[in-house]
Amino acid sequence: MLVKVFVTPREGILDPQGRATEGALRSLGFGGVNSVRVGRYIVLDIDAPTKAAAEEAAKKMCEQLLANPLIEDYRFEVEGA
Amino acid sequence: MLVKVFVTPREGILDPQGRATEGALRSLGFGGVNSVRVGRYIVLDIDAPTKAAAEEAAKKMCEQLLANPLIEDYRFEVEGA
Amino acid sequence: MKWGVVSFPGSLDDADALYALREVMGQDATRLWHKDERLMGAQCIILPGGFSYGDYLRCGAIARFSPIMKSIARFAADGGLVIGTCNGFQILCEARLLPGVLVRNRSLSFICDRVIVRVENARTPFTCATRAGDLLRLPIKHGEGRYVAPEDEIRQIEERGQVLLRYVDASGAETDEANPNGSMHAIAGIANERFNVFGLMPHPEHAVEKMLVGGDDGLKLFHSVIESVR
Amino acid sequence: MSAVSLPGEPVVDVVQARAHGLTEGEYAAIERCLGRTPTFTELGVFSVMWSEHCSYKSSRKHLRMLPMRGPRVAGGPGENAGAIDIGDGWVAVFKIESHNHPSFVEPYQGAATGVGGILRDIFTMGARPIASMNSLKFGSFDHPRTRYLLSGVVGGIGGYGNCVGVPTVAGEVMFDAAYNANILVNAFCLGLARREELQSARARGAGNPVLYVGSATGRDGIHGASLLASAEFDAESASKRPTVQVGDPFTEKLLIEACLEAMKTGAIVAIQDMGAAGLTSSSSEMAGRGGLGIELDLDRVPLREPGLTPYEILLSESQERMLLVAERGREGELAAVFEKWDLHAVTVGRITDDARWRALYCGRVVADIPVASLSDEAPVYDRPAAPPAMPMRVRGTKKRPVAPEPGAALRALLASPNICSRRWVYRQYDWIVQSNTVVGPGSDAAIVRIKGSRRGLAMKVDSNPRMCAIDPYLGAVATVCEAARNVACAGARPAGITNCLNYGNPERPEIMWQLVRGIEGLRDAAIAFETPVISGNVSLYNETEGRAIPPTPTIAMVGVFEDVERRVTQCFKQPGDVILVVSTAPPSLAGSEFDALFGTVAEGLERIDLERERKLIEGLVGCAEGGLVHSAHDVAEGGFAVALAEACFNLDGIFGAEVELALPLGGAAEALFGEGASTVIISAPTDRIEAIGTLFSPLEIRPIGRVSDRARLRIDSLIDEDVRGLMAVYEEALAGRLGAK
Ligand SMILES: Nc1ncnc2c1ncn2[C@@H]1O[C@H](COP(=O)(O)OP(=O)(O)O)[C@@H](O)[C@H]1O
Ligand SMILES: [Mg+2]
Repeated sequence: MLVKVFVTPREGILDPQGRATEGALRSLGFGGVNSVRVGRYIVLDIDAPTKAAAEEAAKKMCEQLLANPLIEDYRFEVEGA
Repeated sequence: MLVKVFVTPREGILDPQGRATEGALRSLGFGGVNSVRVGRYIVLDIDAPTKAAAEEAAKKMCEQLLANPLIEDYRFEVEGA
Repeated sequence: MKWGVVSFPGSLDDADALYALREVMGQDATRLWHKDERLMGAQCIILPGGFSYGDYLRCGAIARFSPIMKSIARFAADGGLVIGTCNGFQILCEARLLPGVLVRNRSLSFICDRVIVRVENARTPFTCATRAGDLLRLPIKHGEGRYVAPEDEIRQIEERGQVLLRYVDASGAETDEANPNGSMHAIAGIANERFNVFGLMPHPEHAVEKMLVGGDDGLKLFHSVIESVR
Repeated sequence: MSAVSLPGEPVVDVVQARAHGLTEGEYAAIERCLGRTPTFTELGVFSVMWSEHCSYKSSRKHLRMLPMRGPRVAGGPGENAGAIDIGDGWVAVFKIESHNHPSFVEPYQGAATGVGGILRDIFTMGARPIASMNSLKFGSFDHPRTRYLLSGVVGGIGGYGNCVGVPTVAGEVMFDAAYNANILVNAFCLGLARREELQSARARGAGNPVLYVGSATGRDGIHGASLLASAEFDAESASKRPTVQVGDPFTEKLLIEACLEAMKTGAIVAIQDMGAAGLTSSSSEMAGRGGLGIELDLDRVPLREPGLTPYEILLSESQERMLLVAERGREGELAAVFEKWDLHAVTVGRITDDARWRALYCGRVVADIPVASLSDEAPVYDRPAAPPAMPMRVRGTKKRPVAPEPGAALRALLASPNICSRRWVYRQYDWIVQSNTVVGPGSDAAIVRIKGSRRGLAMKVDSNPRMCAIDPYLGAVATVCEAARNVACAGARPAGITNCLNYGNPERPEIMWQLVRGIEGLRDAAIAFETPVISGNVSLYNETEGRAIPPTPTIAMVGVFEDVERRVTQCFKQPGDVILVVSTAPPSLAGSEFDALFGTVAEGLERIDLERERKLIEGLVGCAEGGLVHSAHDVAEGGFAVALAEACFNLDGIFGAEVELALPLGGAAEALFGEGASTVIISAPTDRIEAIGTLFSPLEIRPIGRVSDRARLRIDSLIDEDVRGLMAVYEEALAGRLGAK
């Protein structure tokens, strides 16, 4: 099954990369950019008997490895099968 | 409007980060992990008169800055308004 | 005394730490392999700098799960001395053996330079051979050394005197320019609540010989540990 | 035995050969040495092995004139990198290589994989890489792409080098409009080995297994966009072919440790990295050197994705891969070492005694070629060379007809991207790791110590395209002189050279002439300094829309210290010291940074008297060994005034200089800002003047002033500047222009 994980910097936690990207976009002449947050997008192909099982596994993976709860929020979607 | 950009390593391009994450998940005892690709997830809040305009802008931003067309593919979704 | 230096895949400064301890300070130091769980009777364990697992995903996030880390967590829980420099610091944070986390430098680029740090708390096993207020000139080399933690946590850390080293300028003053990576409160090194686990971004193991670019101010930190143990 | 094309593969004929970049003559030669039409796979193999990049067909004849042997040379010519004996049983293995085009296409990955490639050339020799340098040429600073390329390249060099734990200790950066459409990225690496531990890439022992270790093979860097058009069968796989290779420094680090450990078992007979033309070149070259044959079983090659054709497997340039020949029966021993480092060694073939290079795929022989025809018998050309009607000049746009007054000119030069501090660059490189760096970036040459010995090495990479543009011979000589001088100023005795020859299209007689004259200059200077050229690399076709880069031979010089405590650095240390100048010839504004900035009409170059250059080097080394001087600094870009200012920039306490040159008002520019000549600025206690003089004789040493503790730099009544002000200009120029902190 296809698991898509979205990891984003916690609200309130500084996001230098986002700020730099914002600046770069402005200097490229893009107007009306209010905010930019840069996070990670992780696509996993895993075997799981059921969607529920896949979600179970994805949650564990995020909590243990894929995201750092101190500074990051995560969200995931399970597709297919 | 909210623009969500998903940047992933191009098909056929080496993804060392994905490989390392895959290995780590295995050694953490997660079975049945077939593949992992690690990319970037960028969330922008931009002003745009219409959804079409926002999409127009998002495409430009991806091509000019947010993704490296030589080694990355990108996809985006526009929400709100 | 007996030291243990851990080698993870991608560790770089492990060899340098071993060289500093053995050849320069005449200490008894062994290399600890990440797949191993034995700590070989080490009295102080060093998690070295480098790019464990390529620093992929997040610095230290993968190394944290190595077999040896279980033993080290137990060792620390029993009050054993643990020092993490640079990547080692990042690993200790990821492993929650130290509060907070290290993120991309403010400049977003890797920085290799010599900085000045001020000793904030000299009543710890890692700083007892120094005096509070002492200035040390130490090398840094990292892309992700910006220390961040929730404000309330930082406040507690400060109150308990867990901040051991702070970036300052040549006059000993805290200035924005003197803070190379934008760390909160200019924090360069912190200890845990029990003061037996110490993490710092500067590299004392690269500051043990006058002849080399790093100078030798790092010796003071190693000597502190040696004194505290005897 | 004959070989077969696979179903669906394009027909092989002259047209297909041309699409592969082979000439009709070359195609005929291929048919001759096979006695038949090549299979599609064989055609691909020949096309890469006979390419300029792999075969050196345009330069080989001329490279033979370089002095490659000498008492210190401990191996090299013919191997992956050269080695010189540095005493106490140690050898230094080093080489420089270009990664120009990939870095122009994708600066970060291009530069990163360039570093990775040169590292493998070094540790494949059995040497642990201990220091890196790089030479970078970008377009004019104001060119729209320059900043992007600069930060990408510097980021890539740091990203890779820092992660493998090899310090980047020196380099050079130049900006010039001549490189707008073709930047240069030359990467140098030096490794250390015990003499008896040197490894070879010469296959031995028919029946010995061939092992593959490292990253799996993907479709990276397979050549020939042109040919793909003609090959429908892989139009689809072609679309999957990345045009850019991504480096994995983490795997490289594991390879370094694992290979060095595996070598200690003694079970490795031969080993070579898979560089250009990957599996094909490494396998055929190892077999070729041993006069043996090799058979590859392509079904066993680890693949990153399914469905690669034999053609793709053989031509892939995926990074971080090594090929080695093991002693029969000891594969297990080696596999165990690699497993320890989470790497898998796979047996993909064996050495044969029939001197043929054979590739099998699904039970079919897809290539069967005489080994020699892939290496030694590759074509060699003696291309016509002729000087151009008019010498080409690299020129800055004429800013003003007349230069500003000396003080302003000095400040302008110190702020020039070609002269100002490179701190913004080397701050992004780890120059500390491995605990050997005695002098890092920011001085004339970098210095590393050799652990467990008193010895040390000094190294510097230099180039001088502007002089080469005026006179490719003198320019090359001057470049070697500068590199030697940088090393000798540090107090080390120049011991060996590696070089990277960056030129345009050799099929044009004037480019070929530049190349030949450049090699002649390198030869003459190398002979004069008794510094053998132990390795190198040639990068041709550096041109865009018919406009070639200026001839750019990049020279890396390595010098040896018997006692590294005898080192010298470039900045003043003692107020009251006398400032001495030693020079081999009068300076000239031709091709100088001053010329580029202010567009003065510069005359031709002074001829270079190599005997006097040798004396200068001898004198510098003598002064260091005798501990006679407090500082020595080479006069390079920006001339005397800039070098004098740099000597005042001592980070642990700024000094000043009081200098009397008795220059004529007006025509002082030559003396203050001229380049070309070999000139050094020395500071020493007054009572040493005589001793120093004898060491340099017959060169004359000129006392021109004193080091002062007042932070002012004064030359006659022409220049009187505050050193801190100058230093601020020098330090902040690059970061300032890049809008970074
Ligand atoms: N790309 C680079 N990487 C590392 N160090 C560099 C680089 N470019 C310049 N440097 C350092 O900056 C200093 C000045 O460089 P350069 O002008 O080439 O020296 P020189 O004038 O003696 O030839 C040297 O110490 C050199 O090693
Ligand atoms: Mg130079």
